[in-house]
Amino acid sequence: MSTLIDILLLSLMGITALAAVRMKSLFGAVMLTGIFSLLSALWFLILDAVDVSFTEAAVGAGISTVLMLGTLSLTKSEEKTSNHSQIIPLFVVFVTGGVLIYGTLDMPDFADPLAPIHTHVAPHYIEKSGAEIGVPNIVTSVLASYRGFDTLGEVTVIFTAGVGVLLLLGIGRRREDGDE
Amino acid sequence: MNWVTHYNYWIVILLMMLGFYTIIARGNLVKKIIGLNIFQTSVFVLFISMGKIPGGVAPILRDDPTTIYSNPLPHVLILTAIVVGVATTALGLALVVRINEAYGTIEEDEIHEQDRFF
Amino acid sequence: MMFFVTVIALFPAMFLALGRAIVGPTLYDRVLAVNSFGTFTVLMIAVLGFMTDQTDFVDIALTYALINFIGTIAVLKFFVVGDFGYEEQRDQ
Amino acid sequence: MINFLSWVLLLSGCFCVLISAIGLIRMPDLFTRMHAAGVGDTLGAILVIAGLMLQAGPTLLLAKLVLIMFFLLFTGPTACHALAKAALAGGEKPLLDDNNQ
Repeated sequence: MSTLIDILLLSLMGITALAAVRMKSLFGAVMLTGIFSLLSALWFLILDAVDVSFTEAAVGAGISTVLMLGTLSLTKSEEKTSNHSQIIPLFVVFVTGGVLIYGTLDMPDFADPLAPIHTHVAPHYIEKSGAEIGVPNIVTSVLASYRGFDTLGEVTVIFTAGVGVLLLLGIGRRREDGDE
Repeated sequence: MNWVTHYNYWIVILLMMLGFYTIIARGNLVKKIIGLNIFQTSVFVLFISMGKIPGGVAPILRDDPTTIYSNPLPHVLILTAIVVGVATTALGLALVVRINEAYGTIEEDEIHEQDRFF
Repeated sequence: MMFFVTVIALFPAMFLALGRAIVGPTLYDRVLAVNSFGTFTVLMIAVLGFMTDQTDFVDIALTYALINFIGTIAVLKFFVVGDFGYEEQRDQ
Repeated sequence: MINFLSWVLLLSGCFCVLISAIGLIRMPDLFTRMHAAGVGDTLGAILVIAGLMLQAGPTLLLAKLVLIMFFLLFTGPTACHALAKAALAGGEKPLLDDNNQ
């Protein structure tokens, strides 16, 4: 029953991505990226990843779309047709895709409860984290306690990116204004 | 193996191919970043779909001891990846804005054309 | 069963809204399609929560409804003003 | 009885949502599409949420569903109105009947 929902949703995602890639108007492509984020958030929700879905909706559909629209307001909004040969990129892409499809033949089935990913580390977190950390949400306890240094690294990455954006846009712009 | 149990992998590969093609074949820089986003999302979908257990519920502890929870580890990894991904997008878009200020265009061909004279 | 029927009935609506977002022709058509699509997503999340007996999903549907509205208004402001209003502040 | 009412509300909600989506794709110009999408979406969303409210029973869940319903009830028409205003300001003209011009 839920297989039908999965297949319909994944097909919608594929169609949206295809349309976003083919769209010449960059505004239209950004709008379709927003729809794509909503769809992927919906798919994460179906797969029980509540926190991921929440983040994807706020970050993907919200912040990314606004950032891209802001960029478009400062640059051009129409894509020019490229006159390059498309054969080499298509060849590379199809070879990569073919290799990956060959790789999926060995992968465990979708939602297989005996897949290796479910047997190794996760049972420990599911059984013990309630007693060890005391937070009902397992994702929170792993993110903030068991893997706290990973999150610290993540914060460092975001800080670096923020500094980069400020250096690229904020400070240079202000100095130009001061000179004029 | 039949096509229903591997359909998610095929959509992941389709998304990956679309994003990869956009990154290497399209000249427009904003389009390249859109391709990068699609590529990223394909990886997210791959990870999250591996964590699903049939009949499982979201990994938030309940009083009932017989509850089956989905695997929380991919959720943690992807939560980090999404936030890092938006930082990357913001940095890339800032670079696009600066390139547009310096060259007056966001098409790769025209940027190469102008670079040839220096 | 009734929730399943509702979810399946929402899919054609999503396909049609996606079609309008792809075809265009104006930017406003696309914004309208995205807005409708967001509403369908909110409904689908709420119904899915009831279908799988995880009623926490309703919280997420609430967030989505707000994000969708704010996103639409932000995009429209962008179309009318041409930016998000920083230029005016700098001029003053 | 409650189940039957919920079925009726959910199905009529789906019907409205589907009609609004068909209007979105079939109508000839922007403003008629906006009419179809704005009206149909809001009514359909409210009917579906009302159907869910009957299933929720008097709990905290009901309060959340009421909140969602109110948000959709207010934001749908507001977004549509803002869209129409932006489209008019952006130079889109409604399609008029030739005889009236």
